[in-house]
Amino acid sequence: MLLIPCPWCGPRNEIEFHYGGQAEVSYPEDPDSVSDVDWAHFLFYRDNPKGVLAERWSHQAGCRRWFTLRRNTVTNEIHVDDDASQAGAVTR
Amino acid sequence: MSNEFRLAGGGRIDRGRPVRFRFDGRELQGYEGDTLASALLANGVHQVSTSIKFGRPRGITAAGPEEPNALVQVERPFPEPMLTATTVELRDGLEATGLPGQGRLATEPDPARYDAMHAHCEVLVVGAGPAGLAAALTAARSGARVILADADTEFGGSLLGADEQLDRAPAADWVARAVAELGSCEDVRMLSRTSVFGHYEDNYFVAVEHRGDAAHTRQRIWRIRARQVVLATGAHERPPVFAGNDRPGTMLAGSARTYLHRYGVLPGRRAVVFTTHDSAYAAAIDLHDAGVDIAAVVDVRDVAPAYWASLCVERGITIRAGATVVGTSGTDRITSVHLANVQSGGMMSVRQVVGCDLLLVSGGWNPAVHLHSQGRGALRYAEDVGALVPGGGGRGVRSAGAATGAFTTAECLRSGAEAGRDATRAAGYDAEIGPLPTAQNLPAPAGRTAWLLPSPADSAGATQFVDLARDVTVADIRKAIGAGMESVEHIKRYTTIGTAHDQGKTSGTNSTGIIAELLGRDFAAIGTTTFRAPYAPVAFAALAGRDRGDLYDPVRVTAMHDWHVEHSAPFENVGQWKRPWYYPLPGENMDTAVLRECHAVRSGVGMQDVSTLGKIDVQGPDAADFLDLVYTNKMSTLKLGRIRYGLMCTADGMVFDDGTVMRTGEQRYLISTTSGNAAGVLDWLEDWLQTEWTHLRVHLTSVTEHWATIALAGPRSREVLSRASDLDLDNESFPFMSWQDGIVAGRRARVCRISFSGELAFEINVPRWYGREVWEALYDVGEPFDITPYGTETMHVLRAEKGFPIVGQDTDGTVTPHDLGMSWVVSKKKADFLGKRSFSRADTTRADRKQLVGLLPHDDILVVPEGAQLVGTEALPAPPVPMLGHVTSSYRSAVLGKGFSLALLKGGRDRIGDTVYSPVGGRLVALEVTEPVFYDKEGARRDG
Amino acid sequence: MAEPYGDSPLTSRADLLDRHSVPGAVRISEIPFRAQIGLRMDPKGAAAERIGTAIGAMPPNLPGTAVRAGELLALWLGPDEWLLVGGEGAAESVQDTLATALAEDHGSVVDLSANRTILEVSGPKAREVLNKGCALDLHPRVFGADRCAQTLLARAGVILVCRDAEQPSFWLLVRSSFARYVADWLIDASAEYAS
Amino acid sequence: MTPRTPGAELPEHPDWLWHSPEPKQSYDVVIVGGGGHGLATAYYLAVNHGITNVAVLEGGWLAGGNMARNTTIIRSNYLWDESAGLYEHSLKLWEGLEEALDYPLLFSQRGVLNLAHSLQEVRDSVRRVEANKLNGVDAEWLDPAQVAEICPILNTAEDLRYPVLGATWQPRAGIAKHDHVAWGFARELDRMGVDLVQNCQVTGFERVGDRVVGVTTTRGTIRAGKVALAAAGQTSVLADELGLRLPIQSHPLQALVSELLEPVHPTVVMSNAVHVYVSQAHKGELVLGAGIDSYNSYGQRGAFHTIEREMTAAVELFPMFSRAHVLRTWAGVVDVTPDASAIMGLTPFDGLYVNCGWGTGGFKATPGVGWCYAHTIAHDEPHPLNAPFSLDRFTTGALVDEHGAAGVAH
Ligand SMILES: Cc1cc2nc3c(=O)[nH]c(=O)nc-3n(C[C@H](O)[C@H](O)[C@H](O)COP(=O)(O)OP(=O)(O)OC[C@H]3O[C@@H](n4cnc5c(N)ncnc54)[C@H](O)[C@@H]3O)c2cc1C
Ligand SMILES: NC(=O)c1ccc[n+]([C@@H]2O[C@H](COP(=O)([O-])OP(=O)(O)OC[C@H]3O[C@@H](n4cnc5c(N)ncnc54)[C@H](O)[C@@H]3O)[C@@H](O)[C@H]2O)c1
Ligand SMILES: Cc1cc2nc3c(=O)[nH]c(=O)nc-3n(C[C@H](O)[C@H](O)[C@H](O)COP(=O)(O)O)c2cc1C
Ligand SMILES: [Zn+2]
Repeated sequence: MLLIPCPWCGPRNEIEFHYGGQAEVSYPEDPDSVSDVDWAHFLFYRDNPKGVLAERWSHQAGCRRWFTLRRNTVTNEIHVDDDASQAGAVTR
Repeated sequence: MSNEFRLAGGGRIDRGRPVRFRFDGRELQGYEGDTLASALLANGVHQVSTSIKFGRPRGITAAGPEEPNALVQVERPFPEPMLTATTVELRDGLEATGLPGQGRLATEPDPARYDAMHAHCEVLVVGAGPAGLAAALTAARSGARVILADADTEFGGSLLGADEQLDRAPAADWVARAVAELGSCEDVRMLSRTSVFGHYEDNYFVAVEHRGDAAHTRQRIWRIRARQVVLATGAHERPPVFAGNDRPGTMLAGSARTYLHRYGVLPGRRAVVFTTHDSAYAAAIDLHDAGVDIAAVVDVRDVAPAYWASLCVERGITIRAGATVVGTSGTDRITSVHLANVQSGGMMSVRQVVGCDLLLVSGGWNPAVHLHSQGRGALRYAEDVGALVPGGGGRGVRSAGAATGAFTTAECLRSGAEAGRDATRAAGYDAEIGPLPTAQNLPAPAGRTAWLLPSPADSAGATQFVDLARDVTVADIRKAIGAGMESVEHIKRYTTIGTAHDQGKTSGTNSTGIIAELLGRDFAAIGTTTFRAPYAPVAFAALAGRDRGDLYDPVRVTAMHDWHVEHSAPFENVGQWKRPWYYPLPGENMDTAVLRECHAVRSGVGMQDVSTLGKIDVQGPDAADFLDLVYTNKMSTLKLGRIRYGLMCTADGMVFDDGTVMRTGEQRYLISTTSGNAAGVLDWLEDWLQTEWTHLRVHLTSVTEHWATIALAGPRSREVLSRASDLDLDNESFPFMSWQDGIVAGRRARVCRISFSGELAFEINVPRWYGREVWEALYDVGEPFDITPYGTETMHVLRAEKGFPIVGQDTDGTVTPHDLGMSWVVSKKKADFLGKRSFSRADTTRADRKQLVGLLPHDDILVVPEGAQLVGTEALPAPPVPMLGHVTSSYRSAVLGKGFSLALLKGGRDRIGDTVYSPVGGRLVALEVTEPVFYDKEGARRDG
Repeated sequence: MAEPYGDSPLTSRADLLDRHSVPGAVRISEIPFRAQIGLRMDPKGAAAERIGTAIGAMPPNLPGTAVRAGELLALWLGPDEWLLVGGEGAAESVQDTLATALAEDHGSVVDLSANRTILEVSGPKAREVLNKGCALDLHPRVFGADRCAQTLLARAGVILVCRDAEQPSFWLLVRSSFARYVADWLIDASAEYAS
Repeated sequence: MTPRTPGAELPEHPDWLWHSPEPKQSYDVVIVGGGGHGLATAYYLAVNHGITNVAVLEGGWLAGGNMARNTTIIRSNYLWDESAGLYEHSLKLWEGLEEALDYPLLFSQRGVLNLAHSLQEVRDSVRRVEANKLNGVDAEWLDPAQVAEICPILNTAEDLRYPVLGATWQPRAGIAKHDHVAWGFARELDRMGVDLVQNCQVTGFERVGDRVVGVTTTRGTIRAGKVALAAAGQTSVLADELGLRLPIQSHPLQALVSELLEPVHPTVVMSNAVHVYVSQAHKGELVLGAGIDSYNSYGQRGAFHTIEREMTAAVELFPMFSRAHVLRTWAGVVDVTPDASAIMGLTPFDGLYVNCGWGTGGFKATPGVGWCYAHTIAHDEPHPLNAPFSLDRFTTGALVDEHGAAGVAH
């Protein structure tokens, strides 16, 4: 049961959250001009590193806000940004 | 002959409270405070069961959860499989039998209750021996919140099973004082009988509290989140591995001490003590002083430890240094041990047989590093301990006491206090180590690690048991290595070593040592198998807790639920919701009830509870733009007061949800979702809004449960509603796909003209607390029209007759709006919307995609089962048979007078008019492919 | 005057809750029909000031807190989201006040009065009962009076408000369809104190 | 007390299994990953294609990945033709595998029940059964009474929160002893001269242009005519070395066992809706699993609430399990694809082949994978059975979506 730091509500148990996978995958500016291959990458391909991953979580059972955090996928250690204002910033 | 091995005094049992119990059919007696094992020993019973593979007699070897041998099945008060006699508390009426391998589950329902409790603390201390108590006291005195958990029935740990002095008084006195002080601290929670069995991320620990069969809650799972943790879990004594080491009567030396001091039991009359370690001498001395004849202390080391040797000499106890046990005799119980001298080269000389009924053994101690390791803490092989000790690396977790390889009480107290202080400080509290009790000045115990002991009679090791629980011997390890295995993990799996109930608590270190020795490698190079939760077995039911029966998952009900129950509706589970399925009248089955309900809606009027549909309030200057992005069709052009059907796709172009969109204000909409997907849609929309289209000023609010919603459907619905409402309901003033606010049955309501049945229909929304009242009022005013409540089944038939697909039933995540024949709902004008780009991928543009069509069986009375497959030929070829699609919805239609279906069919729209076939009940039936709309194709009926 | 109401989600459980409350340990009861208004707005915007003035106190900006504003209790639900709880029948006037104060600024005011009902759990064992299903640290130092949180109780989402830390008393705002489940769960979790 | 000896009825392992050779400098084929798939592939390369100058490189101990930690369910009743083709081929191979390997695999065709708990699950189940029959896969739809007959300890009461409305039944499905399978392959491979190199972690690739010609490892560089990836949950890490992105995500999947119990559970029961699956292994332990943990992880461990929820479902469905004990929990690292189907075939690099994405259900495919992957490697072209499982389906959109319809994952 990870203890996930919601930038708003503070640390809460993992079960209150919804995992959203890799962060910073943005919707193509103009999908129509994107090749089939690139579109497939947007839809289906996500980083899967063994190590630190910047990922999206939503505090589903709490404030319902999405946020980004960095977590080590081997140790589950969460790297909370020193800059608190950054933590609240949302990216896809 | 009861309790002939029980001393007249001493121990922590309550002699005033005798307890009767049965073991293997024998009526026996013990005392409150006994374990089943101590009571059996008091009655002279050593053999508890036979072994799993070889059927050899097996006895009690330990006094705690590390017991590998003494497995019992509890029969009463309630059957429970595979417990260790050493951890079963003696209770009046307890019945148990010895268990030779496999446990037995009860066939009757378990009457007990189980639950869970969350707890938080600054410092969690696991284990309440001297180290744990010292840690807890240090932390508690700082004012920090402390949880102290111990698996045992009493706090004190090893101190309860020894006769050590603290502050020149029995150690138990200090324990009592420590416990009293802790008990007086407001923020200290003391959990005895609580085994901490799992260590998870961020100091999340799970424990099981055994509250007893009589308690309201038999077992409770504690879910503990701790800032800092001290693991003071002690150590398990390690049995040496020698020929015949499994004979009942063979017991860990420290455990024998525990039986003596804690339970007032003499585990035998004449004992041989066999050791590689100093700690066994204390057992020899204590047992001697209690009246046991110590036939010899056999020490594999060339020189006996001076301090202990002198105590033995004082008592006339013979020490055989440089000797080893090479075999044992006895059938149900050990009768003698065979000794030999060991020369340094391993050569044997001078053999001797010594009669005894007890063989006490010690091969040193294994620190209980399980919880430390579960939390990814590193382990290090400590040469002097001959076992793994914590090697750092835990986050906010410290070990103390014997768990670190500290084996004197003084050291344990000090390391516990230090760990307690450091943990408390790390948790942000001021802590100092207070005065600690003075322990006796005993020499630090030392030992020699000896993995493989020589045994001329059994040089292969066939009777040298490493894992008693799994009957694994040195010979088995040799065989695994002989088969080519070198990894401890392979050898574990080949031999099953360490995989029993005890998870190798007494065998793990030995097996690594033996493997290392056989392979000629270092212990550290071989390492250990992985420590995994649970530390000790936990009952399934304890983990299931309160989430059972009706509480297994929330039952969600609407405002009208009780009315449906009163009108005998069976319910369909839709997600967590209960929805009325149909309303059978006396004598009706589902088919006849549904036909009647359908008929009522098509020819008169019906009413349905549709409160479960998801409803989301969408507000903001950019609400229209947002909806244009998430629906396939255009919503921004929707006029105030009007309603539009909408479809949502995921970005891969597959249908995700559908519903209606009402424009309720200049910048405000109310959208509906399918019942099962309401939360999913809201999350999905929030996701895009918050993380992608952050420039859009839109707020989403779920209002699903604010409203109760009643559908009135059928040609006479207008008449019914007009009798209960002030609204002008004719087609001009209240056209199809519009909404109005008005009064219905005396309550303010929002009425929509939408129809899922194709008939004239209204949906009436009132705040939930008026739901039942308005429902009943409509039912009453509808009475003259024979108003008929209908359930989800009828709703499905009616919508299928109209060819309206249900997301999730007529789609399966591989279906586009075009496949559904709903291109009309896919905007060609909008620059973009979710799913659009995917419609131009190679696979989504294929002409032979599966498309939604209707099917009419040639045989009028047939209703093809939902899920039936479709093929193109009149006769079935040999498999694999090419399949064309499948039936997604299928019902008997009251208006058609026959069965009909919806199906997804390859190139379906081009096949309209063709015949396809479906295997049904062993034959192939012919079906005509039709348009998916079966009824009122022109849509004339919706206006009444 | 408040309108007469129909059935609250727990009308049919009222007796049961009463019977299963354990004097001296835990009391569970429904507080039905309270006005509950959802408010969304930019807390830094001008509208926030106007709303603060209109209702008598600024809706709290500190996560997890509740503020009493006149007759209202304003619960922080998210960085731009609040739930205002008022007396029976107040929904309309509260909405009007908020909508007027919001004026043309981006924000939303939604009547959610029937969306949730309120369960009050009080008594010396209240915290313990709640902690059987709620993972939050409810120690008075951590979750004192006027703390609120959206979280889980067993398998249901709830808004938990500490009304009184000394004489422990909590509100659970529960969605209507889950109310019976939560009530049944509380009854089950309190049963041990009756024996 | 009659001594029961549940251990004794199990077959003894052979006295010889495999060597631990030093890796040679070069091989015709190097297989990365010594799990079931890697071993089976090497086996069929040798047996079907006569290629034996092969090394299987295993970073840790042989078959210590998901092969050592799966719940051993074998079935072929998948929905789509593509899946049914591959899994049924595999099941047929299972039926002759014990003999082929001359090793007791404890392959037990005790049948698998997939429960349906909602009307939609009933529809999906019937759909799958009908498709299975037409694909030549044995399958039946059973009503609750028939389910109870096959598995009497299952709670088929109507008042269950999510009652059992029926089940699909595949009689030829079952379980096998995972370790024995790996060791059976390994023994044959060792006999045929294939090098099984353990503690040999592949760290990168040797390339000439777009051709992969070898691997770098913790035991030196090894040249190879062809390199075949069979690294399950670790595949992304390897592919990253080549800048090759794959549509897989690695998640923890947990399992657990009880103590040894007298035989109570005659078959295999899987429930997707309440998320639990259970069988009783030969020694007598109940083996249970559930769904993946939500987030990516290479940690070989999961969260405890997953286990607690799984126990809730287990006790609801099998009230008798109430006082059984959890003895051990563990997790593997499973490679999950967007459509819950595997990826097997060619890559943009010459001489590099990929097999991954088996997620929570690749044990049953072990011999089938070996057969098809060996063909793909030997002929530089996919076998017809694995052609639909190419990487480019994600570009064209021709997914083999086993989520919605087939539901059950394992
Ligand atoms: C808990 C659990 C339950 C499951 N239940 C079932 C089930 O009931 N039925 C079913 O069909 N399937 C099941 N599965 C899935 C199944 O186990 C896997 O799909 C299958 O084992 C994967 O193939 P494999 O055996 O080759 O993988 P693995 O055994 O994981 O093999 C991959 C090997 O590659 C090695 N490796 C990785 N990287 C490198 C490198 N760089 N260099 C060298 N070696 C490397 C790894 O160490 C590993 O040994 C389950 C999985 C888990 C975790
Ligand atoms: N003479 C020797 O060689 C020798 C060897 C070992 C220990 N000892 C003595 O034993 C004592 C060790 O003190 P200590 O405090 O380190 O250990 P301890 O053995 O006194 O106490 C450990 C306590 O931890 C509990 N425990 C262990 N695992 C647990 C779990 N997972 N959950 C809940 N409870 C758990 C046990 O029930 C036990 O009460 C000292 O007095 C020491 O002298 C002596
Ligand atoms: C089918 C199966 C049955 C198992 N039975 C047992 C068992 O009876 N006892 C046991 O301790 N472990 C058992 N295990 C689990 C292994 O001990 C081990 O946990 C698993 O292989 C994962 O390895 P690891 O825990 O070393 O990482 C079993 C595993 C599987 C896959
Ligand atoms: Zn939050």
